Amino acid sequence: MLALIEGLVQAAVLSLTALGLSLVFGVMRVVNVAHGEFFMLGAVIAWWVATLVGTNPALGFIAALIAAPIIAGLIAVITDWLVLKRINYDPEATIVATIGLLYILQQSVLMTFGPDARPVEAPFNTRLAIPWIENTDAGWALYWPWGLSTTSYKLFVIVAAIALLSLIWYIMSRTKLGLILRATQLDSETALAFGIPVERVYALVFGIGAALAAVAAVLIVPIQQAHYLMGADPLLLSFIVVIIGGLGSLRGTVIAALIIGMSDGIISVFFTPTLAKIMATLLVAMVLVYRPQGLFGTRRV
Amino acid sequence: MLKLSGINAGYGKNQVLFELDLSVDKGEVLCVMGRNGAGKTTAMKTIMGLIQPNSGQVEFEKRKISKLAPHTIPKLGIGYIPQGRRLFSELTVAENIEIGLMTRKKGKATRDKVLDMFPRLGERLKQRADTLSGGEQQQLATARALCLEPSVLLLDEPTEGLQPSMTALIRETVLTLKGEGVGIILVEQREDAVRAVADRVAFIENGRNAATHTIEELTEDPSPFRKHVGI
Amino acid sequence: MNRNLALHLAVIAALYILHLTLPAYHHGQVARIMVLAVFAMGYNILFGYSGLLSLGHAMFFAAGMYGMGLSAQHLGFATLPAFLIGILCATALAFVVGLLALRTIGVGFMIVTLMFAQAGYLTILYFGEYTRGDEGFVLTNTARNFGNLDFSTADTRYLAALCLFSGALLLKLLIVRSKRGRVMVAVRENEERARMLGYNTWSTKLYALTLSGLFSGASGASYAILFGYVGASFAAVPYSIFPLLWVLVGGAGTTLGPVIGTAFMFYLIDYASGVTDAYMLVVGVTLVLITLFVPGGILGLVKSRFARWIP
Amino acid sequence: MDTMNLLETQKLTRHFGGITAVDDVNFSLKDGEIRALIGPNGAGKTTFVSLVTGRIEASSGRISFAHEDITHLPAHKRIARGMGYTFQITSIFPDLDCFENVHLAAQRNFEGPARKLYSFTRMILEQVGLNTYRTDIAGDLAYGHQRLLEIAMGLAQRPKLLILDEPTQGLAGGEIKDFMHLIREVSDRTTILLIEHNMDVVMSLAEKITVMDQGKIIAEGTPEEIQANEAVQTAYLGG
Repeated sequence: MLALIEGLVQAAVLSLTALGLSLVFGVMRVVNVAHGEFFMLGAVIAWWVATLVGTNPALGFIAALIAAPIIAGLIAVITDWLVLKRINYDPEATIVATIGLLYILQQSVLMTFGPDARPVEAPFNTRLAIPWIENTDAGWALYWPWGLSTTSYKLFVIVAAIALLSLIWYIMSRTKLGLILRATQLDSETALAFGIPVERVYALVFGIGAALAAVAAVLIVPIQQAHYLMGADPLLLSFIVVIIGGLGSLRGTVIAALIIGMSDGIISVFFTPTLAKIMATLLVAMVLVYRPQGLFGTRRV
Repeated sequence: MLKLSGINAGYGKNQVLFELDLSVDKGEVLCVMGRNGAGKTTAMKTIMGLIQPNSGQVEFEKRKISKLAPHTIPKLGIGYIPQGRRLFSELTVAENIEIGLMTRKKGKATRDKVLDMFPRLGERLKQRADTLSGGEQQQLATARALCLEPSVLLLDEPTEGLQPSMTALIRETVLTLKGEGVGIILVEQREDAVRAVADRVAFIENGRNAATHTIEELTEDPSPFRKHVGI
Repeated sequence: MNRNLALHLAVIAALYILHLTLPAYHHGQVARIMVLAVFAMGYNILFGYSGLLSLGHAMFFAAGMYGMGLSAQHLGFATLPAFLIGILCATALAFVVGLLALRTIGVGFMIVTLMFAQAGYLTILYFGEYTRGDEGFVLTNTARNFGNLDFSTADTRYLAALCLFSGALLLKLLIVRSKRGRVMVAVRENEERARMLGYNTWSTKLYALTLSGLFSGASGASYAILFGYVGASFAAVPYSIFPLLWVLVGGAGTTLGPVIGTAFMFYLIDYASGVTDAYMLVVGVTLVLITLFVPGGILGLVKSRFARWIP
Repeated sequence: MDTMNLLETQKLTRHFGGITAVDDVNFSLKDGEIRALIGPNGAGKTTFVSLVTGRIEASSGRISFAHEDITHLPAHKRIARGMGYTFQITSIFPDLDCFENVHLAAQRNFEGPARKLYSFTRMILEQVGLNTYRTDIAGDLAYGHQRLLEIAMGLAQRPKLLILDEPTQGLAGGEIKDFMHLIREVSDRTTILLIEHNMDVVMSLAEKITVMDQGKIIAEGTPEEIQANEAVQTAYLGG
């Protein structure tokens, strides 16, 4: 049960991050290697805003929740305009350029924020005990063991992620903006011939992708800590999720995030974390080699 | 009302169009004919701003439009039915139509009018575009472009791979629009389809104007068809 | 042809003259650059000539390094056989990775190689008992001797590096001017066309990747011998990015470009790390600037402006 | 099987989704022949030759070339057995110069010293009239010259069977004349299958014409027979 909640927290944050990566790849056909750095940026901005706001952690948290995605998104939009647009979204060149961006963001944070990990206080953090059923001498009984508890904040993370995912789903499938995004994804040239400003759509999507990673980071930063190297793991895990879920498929991304997030905890019970990671990376490589459309995607003709 | 003059254009270093001139008036049907690779589709894309000409002018209602941002061109009222239809395949019929309506902010009245022209589409609003038959797809592509209430319509090989009954429907649509005063540029390879609707025919060879004839001239002497496209 | 050979021999001769004239610090650095340039040349065979962008070349460098280091350290192999084992490991790894990864194209290939390299890096950490993980291990002096040559002395080290470098450079010149080498370029330029000229493009790509692994492995194994240290950081992501950077900066698809790129970036990073801890910023900025303004790299620029004949 | 036939297909069929692009085609080509393959757009001509060269796989049917079954051979092996193919949409090595483009095509089955290969390549360039452009980067050439380069690459392979997919598309009048002359010249040693829209070229070059429409062969015969054929006229001009 405890592992379940931990897994759900992981899955929640991961699905938001991976969704950003997936959206950018789906609509723009751009593999954003710097995606993890936008995640890191979100966490660092959260720390910075929380420190700036000062004493009230709740206020700081809310401010961070607003500021981080906006700032990360703006940086992404500027990058799109300054770099990606100018290299015509050429797949190879964008990969090289976003590798460059990765180091620029990471090292800039190192220079300003410093090499230390810094915590952000959660807005609320009540401990909640979880009921447990066990077969005791007196038969099945329900009790609240001391060691088995979680915090209200972790539950909040899960709920917030579900809310955000629903919002994204709603925007994508029910609004004009979503229609524009989907049309651009399917055929950008024809979209242009029907008055869709594809350049602006690309900038927007790149911004939204970064903002999603930043929001995910703000949510997780009270549990983990902000650090300039923290972008690597979410990047790798997002890659794994997007590949397994099928490149550019939203539903697949969420399902895959759930699987990866949940299994992360469970696998490490049986194997050492390193071995688990080795197996996971090899598995993903094999998925790409033998089922490039992902486990849940369908092949596009 | 739409006029191309002295267009040189192509893809990167590959020039496809050389000093090409084309023009169409209100209520006129200009057919563009030529062999594969002559540059017909490139000419249409140049009008739509999808390809920037290296030199030359595209004028629409006396206004130079070749330097405009490409997404603003359809908003002027130029409708485009691309070769191969290019529907948004994973979107539904309704959503494809919605995109057409968005272009010039047209509302329900336009939608109803367009669906009246193609009642089959009305029955399939919730279906994904790629599940439609070839003829229905062409209807949808036409409907999507008509949602702009265009004053000029570009049709790029609409009858390609269609059954005779469908080509008749397209012919009818073209004639109806012509009656409403829409200027039409029709790229077409089939002589019979051209004869039925054209006012003038522009023959293109290797990206250059080869000849332009009125339909009367061609009725009298059909040899240009053979010379520029036929057997 | 003769002009080419003369140019390459002149580069080698110049490096020999540097051996006699350079002050101690730069003497050591240039030796390092020559070894790493071999890694860049290996990367260039795959990326510059065959058009395949790998994001996992650290695994081949590390395979050479660990193949050499582990067999010397734990199996008691002498320097030369250990060196050969290192090369063999890298070549075999490249062949196997190629069999799998070459089933994908484009972005898929980049990510698959990245994943394999990551798995390789983690494997080194997992067998920490033998590899000493992140910390790495220092080779004993017995593993750094051949005959009466002691590779831990500066002079021998420089000359050994120069030998390796010269051999690799000339071998590469030979490869890219061979029939097979020209087919590699054809695959880069237009794979479908190459296939429809009757070339087996799949085996050409596998050949390029395997050769690339061989060069990278030779570089890794030599690095272990000449600088006496084997560590997991050489298997991590930055060591997959570096060869890409070196080749891009110097000029992809040219024989001397990677050499120029390695030297240039090595000194740039060396200088930057003296100024700030965030010296990798230089790498990031360079990558972005190169893609924006100099996609052909330094030598590519020279080639298109002044001298088309440079190979 | 007729021993004189260089190429034969039996019941060759290819579906794309619900569309049958090539439908049950039986086709044979005699050694030494110049054959034209014509038909309206979308008739399946390019798909047909793609099946023959192995660019796409057949859904069913058999293909034999030089008396051997090649139905399941990959494309490069078929080419290596003596097919040459020039693309409809120009497919060259854009960043290499003209000489290197032709050199790459020539080197595969060339035996002899490098010097001979070099002069052979020069000769081919001369033949198509590109010798003066030999050091120009192929991607920078005018479209017509790229088409000629494409043809040069076909010739340089010295194939038993040369398949030309719309070779005169984009050539100017004078260039077309030179092209026809060139084809007559090489036809002594090479069998030629020509997909072509320009009827002047077809009528004056081809010994025999095959007409396709909607994936099927609808007529086959001498140029005179084809010109007189009702079905062909209807297919072209629409009914």
